[in-house]
Amino acid sequence: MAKGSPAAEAATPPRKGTFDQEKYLRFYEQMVHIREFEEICEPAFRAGNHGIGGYLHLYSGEEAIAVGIIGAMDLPKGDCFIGHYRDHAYALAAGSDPGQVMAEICGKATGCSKGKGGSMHICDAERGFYGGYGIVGGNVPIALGLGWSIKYRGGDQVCACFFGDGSMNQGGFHEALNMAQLYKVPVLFVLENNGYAMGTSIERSHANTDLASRVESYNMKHDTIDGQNIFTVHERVQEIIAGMRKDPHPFFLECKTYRYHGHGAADTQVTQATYRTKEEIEKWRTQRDPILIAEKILMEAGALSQADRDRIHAEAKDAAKAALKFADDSPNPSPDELLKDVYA
Amino acid sequence: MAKGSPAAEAATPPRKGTFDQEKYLRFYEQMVHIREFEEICEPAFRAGNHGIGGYLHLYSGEEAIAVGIIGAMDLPKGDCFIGHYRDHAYALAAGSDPGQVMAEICGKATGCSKGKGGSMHICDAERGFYGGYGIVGGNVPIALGLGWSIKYRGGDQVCACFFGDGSMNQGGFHEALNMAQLYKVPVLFVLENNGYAMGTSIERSHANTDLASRVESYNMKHDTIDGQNIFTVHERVQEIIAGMRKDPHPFFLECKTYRYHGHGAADTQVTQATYRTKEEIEKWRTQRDPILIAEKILMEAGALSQADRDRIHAEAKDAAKAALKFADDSPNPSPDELLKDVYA
Amino acid sequence: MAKIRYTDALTLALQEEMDRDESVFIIGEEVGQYLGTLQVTKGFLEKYGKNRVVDTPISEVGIIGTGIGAAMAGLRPVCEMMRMDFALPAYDQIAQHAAKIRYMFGGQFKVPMVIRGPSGVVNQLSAQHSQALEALFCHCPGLKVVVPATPADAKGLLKSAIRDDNPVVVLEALKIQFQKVDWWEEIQEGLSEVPDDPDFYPELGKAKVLREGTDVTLVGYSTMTTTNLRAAKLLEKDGISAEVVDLRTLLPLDMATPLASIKKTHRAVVVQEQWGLYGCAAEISAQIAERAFYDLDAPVQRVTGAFVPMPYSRALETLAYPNENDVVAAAKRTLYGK
Amino acid sequence: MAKIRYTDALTLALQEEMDRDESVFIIGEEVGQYLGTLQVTKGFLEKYGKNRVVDTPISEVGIIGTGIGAAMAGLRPVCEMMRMDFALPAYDQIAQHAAKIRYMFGGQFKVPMVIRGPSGVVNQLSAQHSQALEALFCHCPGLKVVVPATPADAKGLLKSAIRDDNPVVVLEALKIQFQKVDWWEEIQEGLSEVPDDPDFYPELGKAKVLREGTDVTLVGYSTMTTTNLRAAKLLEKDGISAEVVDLRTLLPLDMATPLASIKKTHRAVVVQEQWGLYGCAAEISAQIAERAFYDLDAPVQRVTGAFVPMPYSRALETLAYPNENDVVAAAKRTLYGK
Ligand SMILES: Cc1ncc(C[n+]2csc(CCOP(=O)(O)OP(=O)(O)O)c2C)c(N)n1
Ligand SMILES: Cc1ncc(C[n+]2csc(CCOP(=O)(O)OP(=O)(O)O)c2C)c(N)n1
Ligand SMILES: [Mg+2]
Ligand SMILES: [Mg+2]
Repeated sequence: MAKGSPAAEAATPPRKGTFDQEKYLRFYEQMVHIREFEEICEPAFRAGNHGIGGYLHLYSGEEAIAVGIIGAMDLPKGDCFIGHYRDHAYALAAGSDPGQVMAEICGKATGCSKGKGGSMHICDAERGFYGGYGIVGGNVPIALGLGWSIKYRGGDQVCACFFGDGSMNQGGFHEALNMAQLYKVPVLFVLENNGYAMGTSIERSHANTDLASRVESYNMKHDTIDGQNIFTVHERVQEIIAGMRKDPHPFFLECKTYRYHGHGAADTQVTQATYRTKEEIEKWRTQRDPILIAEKILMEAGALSQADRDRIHAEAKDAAKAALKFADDSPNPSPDELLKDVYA
Repeated sequence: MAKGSPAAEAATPPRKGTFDQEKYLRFYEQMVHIREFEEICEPAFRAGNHGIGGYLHLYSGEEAIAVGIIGAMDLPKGDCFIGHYRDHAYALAAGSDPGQVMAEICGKATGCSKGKGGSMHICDAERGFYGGYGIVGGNVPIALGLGWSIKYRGGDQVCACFFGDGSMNQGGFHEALNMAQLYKVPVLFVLENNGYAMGTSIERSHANTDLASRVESYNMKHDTIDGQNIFTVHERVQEIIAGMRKDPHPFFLECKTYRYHGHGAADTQVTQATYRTKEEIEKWRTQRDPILIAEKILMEAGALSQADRDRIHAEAKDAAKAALKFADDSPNPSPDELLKDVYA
Repeated sequence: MAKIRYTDALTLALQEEMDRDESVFIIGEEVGQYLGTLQVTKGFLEKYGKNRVVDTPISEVGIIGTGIGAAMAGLRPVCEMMRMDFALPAYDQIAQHAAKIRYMFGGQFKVPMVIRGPSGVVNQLSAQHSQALEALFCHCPGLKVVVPATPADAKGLLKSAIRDDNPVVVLEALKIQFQKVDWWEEIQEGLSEVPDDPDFYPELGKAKVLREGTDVTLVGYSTMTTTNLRAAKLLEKDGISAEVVDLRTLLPLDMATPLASIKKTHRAVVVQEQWGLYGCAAEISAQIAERAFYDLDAPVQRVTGAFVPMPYSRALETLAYPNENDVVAAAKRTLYGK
Repeated sequence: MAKIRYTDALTLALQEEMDRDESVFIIGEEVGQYLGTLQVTKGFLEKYGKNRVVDTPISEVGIIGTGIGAAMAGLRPVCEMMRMDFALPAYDQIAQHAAKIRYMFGGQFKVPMVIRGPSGVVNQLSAQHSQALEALFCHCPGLKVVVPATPADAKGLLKSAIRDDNPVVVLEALKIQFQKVDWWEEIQEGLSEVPDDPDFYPELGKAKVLREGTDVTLVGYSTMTTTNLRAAKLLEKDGISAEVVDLRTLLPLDMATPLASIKKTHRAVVVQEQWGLYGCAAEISAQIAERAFYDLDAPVQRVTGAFVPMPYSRALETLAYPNENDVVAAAKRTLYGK
């Protein structure tokens, strides 16, 4: 039995049928690692002595999406993905080195973007991660191009594009979705609907709050799922991707989710109070947490023991600390880096 | 009986019930005047000696839309409208002086925009015409602002915004429509769906070819009507506007229509052949012409005699010639106009 | 005269103008319920209501479009960009529409709107969020571009912008917005002083000599004006008397003030925060050389940011950004050559 | 060497590169079935098929985004803007994404794409369609900006742009695209000559002296290079020997070539089609004065368009646009003062 609150238990439907225990254990582990990674970023930012500046957007609460979806991709085969600024988890889910990701967040020379990008601009070309972007909606037209290149070459790969609910109110999003459908490019558009764009709720910003239905405007296939349950996410995405490989087309997948932290580091308790209650956060944390939900299912299936659970959590904490230490021990970019990489 | 082709007769449903004969006769007259105005522009452009340059987008075939809709507005009360570059008819339908409109097209000092705007940038502030714009989709966000100002002041006026099917693939269009619905601004979005954006058909550019349905993405009320029948257009718009006055909200009205001429003066017979057939044009001209359709109904109702018809056409031809003569007789803008009107 | 911070000056300006004129309203992301991303509009929603403090979706094109249309219809919208960088998705509305409407319709319409928001390099926001984009707005006939460097101008020029009958872009210097009163006073006494008079609003397009000097003229705007004032202090220690000209408005551009100064000093340094090539300092440097050719005793020196997208790492960011030592060095080059 | 028109040179360049490299494709409005708005891609759809000649909706953000993503994934997209003015709705994709991706991801990606289209004032297209927007692209580190003035460069530089591993904006001079061979030859013999060699592509960032002279240097690019050549002929009649420097690429900017010329002539006129303030000529003028201060015998003269949105009426348009007489007058000012 999971150690989640009774509420979490109630909210998790009993799991029917068998599943690939090894895979889901790995997903579970990844989610825990991502959580601990994010949770160490926050105090490191506040401490002020790790080189972290700018904004800092944490993924805690949304882990099942990145893990379930990137885990369904065949990266060695050339599948690829692209994200927005809340992007640490995308890299970690793809197996990027946590030290390099943390070093990037700390602006170090050993960072995945050599310290030039920071938290918002993580990437990993080798693993098909085309980067995190800071302009809301800015990555969506680029995803269209990534998908186009697959179609151009006649491959059966797919591209996933992660973005938030706020992106759907950017004009470029709509241009891209229309073209994606028109050209039948294999892009999986993944809406991380966490209910808010910064301090603005869906209700206050979308005239139509059934966000997935908005892509009917493009005749695009779509679905809405519980983004908190890794089983739901992964299984549905596997189906979708299989369909996309057979017959290239875009797909719009809305994942309902929630972010635990403020929008970014500047979104304090005080500012958060202008748009959401502590109770709401608490409810999601205890009843809809992706890690607790997975834990419960895995334990019920006998795939995870309490001891394993504790070990995984401890290892994840250590890994996060090690990543931060790696970053701390890394040098700043050397001054001659300033003028490099402007042009190829 | 109208002198239209038998096909036109077949396509025009018999008119049931009574109607305001005087009003529709005026509309008919306006449509004929607009047609003759547009038809004289074309040879004047080719002649090359009237000062007409740039692009020249003619409205022939689409007259019932501008006339039926602007005719439903209460301009003295503060209703207003805004259009795209195919804009001569908007001004003429609102009662702007044809001489000033033609003078603008000819780049003369007496033009409605002092010769600084040209064919694409006709306007008439006094009559609530906020101008024609050359950037596809560029006028739509501005219409949102016009509507906003009505709401801001608590008035019951409405604003009409005219645009083509091509506009719907511009991102800004989507931002504006979402906000219009969110704020419930009284803007009537009028889609002139003439089947093509330049040489690109709807089918080749919209993943969803049912264009009006696309605004369900914004929960916006919408309707699709025959844009060739002035009775249909005007009656439907009267209803819509009455509703908007009572309870401010946006509305999306798709008017199916057709343009007879090339997209602009540069779209020759040769280039038109890449995207449409002569037969298609001919079919619309003979079977779906807004003037012929109105003529038939008015004649059947006894509101228009053959003699009146002929007189109206002759007068319209003369009026167009007079407008061109006025333009020809008008001076060029004086050199000191160059630097004026950049700033207020 | 009260001594206040730059950010409070912005708040005051908006408040006074909204109190004065019912046609002024604010529209933008998080300006209302969230109390403003930088709290500039804190308390506004409560005070002025939803009609005049308008929260929007993340739709910059829609925000600017609303502003243009409302302005044409006689209102005075103030469009807040959460950061000025986010004006770029709406650049077409600004450059092709707001700026040109008056001219292309032969003067039939006015577009009295303000587009304002924080601008410039600050705190490792990196490439997409850390730039000073004034050059893009300055190259648009029909716009005015305002770059306040001091609390007084943050208040005064924003008020002038709101009262102006043209589209005015106000780039607010985020790097110095939250500096305390002491910080300002340390650079120069009186620098944080802001006129109380709600009807005081300076004319747009007038530069100002903030510090008099005889040996070299330091020309700048926005954050670089404070940098220049600091540099002038450093130069003073070396016995060099620097005059500091704050341009305040880049469009219209008042060159008479810097040219008059240079007539006296015969030497000029032009300083700009943003990367150099094709930036605003180029226009200023060019005009100085073209118009004060016979006054100049040495080539104009330009001090600008590095020609790179802003790097994230503090170590690199610092290098990309001009500081008072760079200005001092440039001033000395005008005096002693390389 | 064949003598051909500018527009045919563009077609040739695209054709040769598409023949050479399968990863090159063209995407834009009306490039395929309609045979190209200006027929530059006439016959391409038939020859290369739908995959490589892609008609799009009127969605510039989508077009540029497709280009960026495809380029990151290793293709070589050529994004056609029907007119370069229409790049503005997509300005954010260009300036915030294409230009910055390489840097902000620490060099992990290349973005080898071309954004090209007709630019400049022509035939009463008026405010929203008649401008030369190069300054907006030049102010973006990470982009290259190419402004071919001659048929040879229209071919050569477009080829170089396609082969370049960076995002390159190519502004094609619509005003002279359709000029006949004779027109070119009349201005200067050999001006319409285009190398046949499909593997000839000049290095980006090299200016060229198109006509030698000793008294004054005329610096320009795009349409203004032909204007300068005409002006040089007129000046010759008055016994003034003008050297004409064609910049060819504005980013990177080769100042060595004009500076070397000015070292000889001691006088410079910088000419630009677009309105003046904060335009590219400002950077060039500033650099000349800063770097050739001791070479200059007279202030640099800038000749530019009027600072107004382009008016429609031919009578006003002509006044807004610089011509060879303006250049002649400016050259004389450098020689004889006002
Ligand atoms: C064009 C643009 N406008 C505004 C911003 C500022 N901004 C950054 S993130 C954000 C909220 C986005 O919310 P959402 O898309 O729902 O993603 P989430 O943060 O919830 O994951 C805003 C307003 C921006 N980066 N880009
Ligand atoms: C942003 C932008 N892209 C491209 C163009 C060029 N252009 C002008 S009109 C037009 C076709 C528009 O078609 P539609 O909206 O259907 O209106 P219609 O001409 O059919 O009335 C195009 C592509 C433009 N003016 N603006
Ligand atoms: Mg969100
Ligand atoms: Mg159309």
